[in-house]
Amino acid sequence: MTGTTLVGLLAAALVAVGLYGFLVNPQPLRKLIAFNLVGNGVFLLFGFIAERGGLPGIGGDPVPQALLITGIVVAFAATALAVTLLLRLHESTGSTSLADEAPSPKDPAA
Amino acid sequence: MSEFLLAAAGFVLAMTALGLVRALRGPGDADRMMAAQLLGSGSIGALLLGGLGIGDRSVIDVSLTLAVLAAFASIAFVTFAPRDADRDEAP
Amino acid sequence: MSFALDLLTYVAVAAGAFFYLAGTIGLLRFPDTLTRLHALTKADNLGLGLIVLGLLPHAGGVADALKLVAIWLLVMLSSADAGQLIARAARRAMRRGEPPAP
Amino acid sequence: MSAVLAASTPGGLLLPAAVLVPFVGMMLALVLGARNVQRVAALTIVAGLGVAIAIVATAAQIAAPLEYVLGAWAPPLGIVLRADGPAIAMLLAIAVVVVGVGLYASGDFATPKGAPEERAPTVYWLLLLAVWGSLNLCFLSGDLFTLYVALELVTFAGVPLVCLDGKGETLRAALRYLVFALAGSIFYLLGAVLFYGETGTLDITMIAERAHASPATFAAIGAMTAGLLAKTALFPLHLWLPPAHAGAPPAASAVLSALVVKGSFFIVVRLWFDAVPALPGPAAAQLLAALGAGAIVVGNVLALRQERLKLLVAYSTVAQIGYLFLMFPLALDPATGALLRGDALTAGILQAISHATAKAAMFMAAGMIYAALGHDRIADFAGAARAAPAAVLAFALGGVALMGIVPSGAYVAKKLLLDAADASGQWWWTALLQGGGALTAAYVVLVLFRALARPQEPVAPKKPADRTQAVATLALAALSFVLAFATLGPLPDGLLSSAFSSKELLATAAILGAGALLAAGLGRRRDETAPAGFARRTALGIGRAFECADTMLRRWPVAGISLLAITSLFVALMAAVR
Amino acid sequence: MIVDAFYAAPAVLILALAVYTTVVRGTFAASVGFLAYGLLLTITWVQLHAVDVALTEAAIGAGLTSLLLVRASHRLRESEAAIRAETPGLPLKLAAGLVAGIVGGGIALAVLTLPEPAPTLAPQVAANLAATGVGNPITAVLMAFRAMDTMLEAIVVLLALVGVWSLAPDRAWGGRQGPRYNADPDGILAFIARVLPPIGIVVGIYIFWIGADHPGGKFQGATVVAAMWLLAMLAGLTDAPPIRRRWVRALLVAGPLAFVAVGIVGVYAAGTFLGYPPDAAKALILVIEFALMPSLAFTLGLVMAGAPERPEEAA
Repeated sequence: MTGTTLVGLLAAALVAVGLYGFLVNPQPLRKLIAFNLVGNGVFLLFGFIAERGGLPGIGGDPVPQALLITGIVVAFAATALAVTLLLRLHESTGSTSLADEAPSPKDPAA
Repeated sequence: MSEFLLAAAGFVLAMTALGLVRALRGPGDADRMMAAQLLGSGSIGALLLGGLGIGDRSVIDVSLTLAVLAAFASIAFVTFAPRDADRDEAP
Repeated sequence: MSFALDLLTYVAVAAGAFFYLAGTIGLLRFPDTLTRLHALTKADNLGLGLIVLGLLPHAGGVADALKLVAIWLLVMLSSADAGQLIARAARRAMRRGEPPAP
Repeated sequence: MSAVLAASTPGGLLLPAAVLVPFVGMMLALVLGARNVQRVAALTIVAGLGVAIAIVATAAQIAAPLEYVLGAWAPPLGIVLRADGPAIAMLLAIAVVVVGVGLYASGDFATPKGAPEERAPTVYWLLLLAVWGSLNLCFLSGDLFTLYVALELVTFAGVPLVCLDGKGETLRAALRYLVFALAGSIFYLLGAVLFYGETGTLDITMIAERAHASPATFAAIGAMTAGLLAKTALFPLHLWLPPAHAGAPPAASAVLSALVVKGSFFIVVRLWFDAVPALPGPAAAQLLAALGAGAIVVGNVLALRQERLKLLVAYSTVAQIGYLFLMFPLALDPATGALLRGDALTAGILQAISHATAKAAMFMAAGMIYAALGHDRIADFAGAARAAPAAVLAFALGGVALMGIVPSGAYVAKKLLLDAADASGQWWWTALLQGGGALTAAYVVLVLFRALARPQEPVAPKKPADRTQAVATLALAALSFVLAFATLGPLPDGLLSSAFSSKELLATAAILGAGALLAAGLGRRRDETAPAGFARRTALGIGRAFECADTMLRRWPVAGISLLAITSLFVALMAAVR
Repeated sequence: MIVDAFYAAPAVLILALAVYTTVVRGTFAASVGFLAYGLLLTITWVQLHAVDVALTEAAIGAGLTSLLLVRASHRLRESEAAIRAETPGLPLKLAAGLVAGIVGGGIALAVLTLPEPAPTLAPQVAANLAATGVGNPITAVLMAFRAMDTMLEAIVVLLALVGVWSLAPDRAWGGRQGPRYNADPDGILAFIARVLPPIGIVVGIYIFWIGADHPGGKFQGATVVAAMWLLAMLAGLTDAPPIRRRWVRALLVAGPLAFVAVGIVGVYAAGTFLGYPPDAAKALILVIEFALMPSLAFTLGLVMAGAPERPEEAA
């Protein structure tokens, strides 16, 4: 097994670990960290694919590498929006729970 | 030479990892923040050694970026709450 | 000449790695937060400085060499500041009696 | 490399214009600020509608899909924008809905002359334009990664709409939506990445030529599909939809329900029909439609169980999303097992368009009813038809359009799907299509029954109806009957001539009757604890069981596990049926 | 052998840190773990010969994202106990572990069965690089071959900022972001906030400047500059501008609008939207980058600063 393949498998493992955290950690901030772990896993997978398609002289395949930059920036924007939303929720309700407090059918009219 | 630099990179990384285990165990937040600081110097060292070890000089720019941002986490750590910072300066 | 430079690299990098080792031992063995912080910020900076010194011959030119030195200076600057800031936060936390003292 | 990728077609420049006009409008509105936000938005909406109409006209003229190669860099290196039949139909329909919603919103989100800039109106117009530009990108892009950016744009524009009023529960709904949608987009990206690793391209047309059965391809299709379903809120991944869509202000709910979910839905269509038509196979298509069936049953029953009109409409969206996925197994070519772009696809797009107009009208009607009565408790709707006649009429029209009653777009869609089900012998989908209409009819009947009831004392409207809002709402509701035909062009012969036969009218009566029965049985009563007979108790038990199941499925870990399980199931079915 | 160890060591550490951030009790500890993880990830990106990505990860992933998380975890500390009570029970945990494992295993299988030789666009990029006038193939992809993605990406960041702003309380709309930080003007924080930004801004501009021909570029450079601005804000040396101001908004949209404008110029000069005439390609790309960089830095800085919290009058 080459070192590069190891990175591909690391990517798969990061996705799995991140997904587990995404499912079982109730704190939304932990879900966001988990989302970033999964995201990094997917990014690493793309980096692994870019490295496989590399040429002598150019290094990795530049198309995936360029898209990765876009991906990282988009993931940051998503995290920033979510963190701001979470802080606002906390400030306004004192709780960060995402649990189903959706207006149940029995809720009085807003 | 290249192998020596890579080995040194691995060693620095291993030392960093050991320190990391201690720092992340806490118990206080300050100890955990040390982990971030440790990783700052550790990853820059390993990056420089490893990158120059495989002959990739562009890692210097990556390390430069990391070095500029190295203090950031610690600064964030002490500036969470401005009220806290005010209280701090009373001896 | 090249032999001398290689020797410089071997010696300086090895010495730098040793200081990382020292810093880590300090981190593992020292009894409380503030002394651990001390070990960390001092030893690792020296280690990085030696590594930078050892790598200078491998830099591509004057510009890269200057960048290497700048990296070291920046890490020293941020490490010194961060050490102060973390120490203050630790002291504050101790005053509040928040985390159990180690 | 195929000749399809050769070059841009005449009028191709309209495609980047369709994407960028709304975004440029958004940026200009942001700079000019205050009252100008709405003015710039109005101008942009007019311009955007013009672009959409020009695209339709050009496509009709050259009788071929429009294409535009950006920067003259052809795929696989560059990006191409494509407007085929379904994309053009969606483009036009969405533009029309944006016009309608914009007219309605001008009543709720106006900045008076000389007043300082306020948060909600400013943000609303900026986001409306952003949603529009992002959706156009979803329809037009021929590149999987650009579609990823488009999906994120839709989410970023949609989430703040949910919590426009800044209340705690809407913030929670918005965060839930955002975090789950992020999981969806990362799954989508995972699939796109695997496609690149497998084929070396992200262009959909080229993937269609290069992709073949392999673990990576199946994983890619499974992950992308599941991620998109999470963003579309297909049952059982609908945990975020009801609170988000019901909590937003009406003009925002209309955008979220009518428009936002269509973006990810359309990308599923692109993926299955255009990128890998031969690969998913019959079993995966049946699974997709089975989830749709679950959505129809659970969504409709839950809609009947709601106390508040906006939640009812939100659950009706859950159900309607289910209908959109019924076309997949019916579009399979029995000989090859590949998906064909035929009548079934037409039906699916037709449903998406009818739902867009009808659901926008229904949320807007709900908003007007709320404004007139000061509440939206269905049980206390007596007199609503007097207080807000236009709103109740629009609600009824929208509801009838959704039921698939002659001669709405949904009727044609249903007819096409029924024919396809008959032709391929998939009788279970025939049964569901017929039963689904009755389920939809049930909650429309329930609401109308309450709204038409004679009040104990005369109800005076709390606020006089805004005439622009009434016209916009009614027009969108009426369009549910017309727009679908306008956008899709020629339909199979004899489809409409038989529409008014006595057999069809009888079927319509049957749907309404069954709906009324269901409404009487399962509909929420004012007092559910009152003593009741055996039949009523059974019905109540069934209703409660559905509510329990829904609450259970909408818990975070359960929905997340569902997402992963659905991904795995798709992959397993694709691999097994090969 | 040593080369393989060089790949393996960070990979093992990264995985260990990922597990740590997932299972550790406190959210603050998880945020710090994520920060360490992000720093190590930059090493992996260098190993993958993706120095541009390593720079982005260093600046955005390990830099800004961790900063967001560390700060937020501190502010959310008081709600930790309540939320932890919602941790699902063992059956759900097992089920979650099972499905996550299946998905991870599926990806691993896909990784191992990807076609050989790997499909790649590297030769096509190399063949067309000259036409773009830039030397860094990644910049060529971002600014020429797939310029539309980059334009949309700038719009994504702007839209995220609109989203962040939309979370302001009604009364604070038009005002300034976040709390006003007032650290001790003679303290260590103010010291570093005076010393570091000039250096950091030079580094940021340098990273941006070399991007045309070497690893680097506007997003990474803009991030470093934004971070320096944020540092000055945190130290109380400067304040976020009121978002009602027209110059603030003009600066935000200038970059994306210039991008669109250059795209339209392409329609006339090169016959296609976002096309560049060969002899002017590099010049036009530089125009876009110069317009985009300040807008991006400003947008990223404001996104980090958060929603407006202080009405303008009171500021």
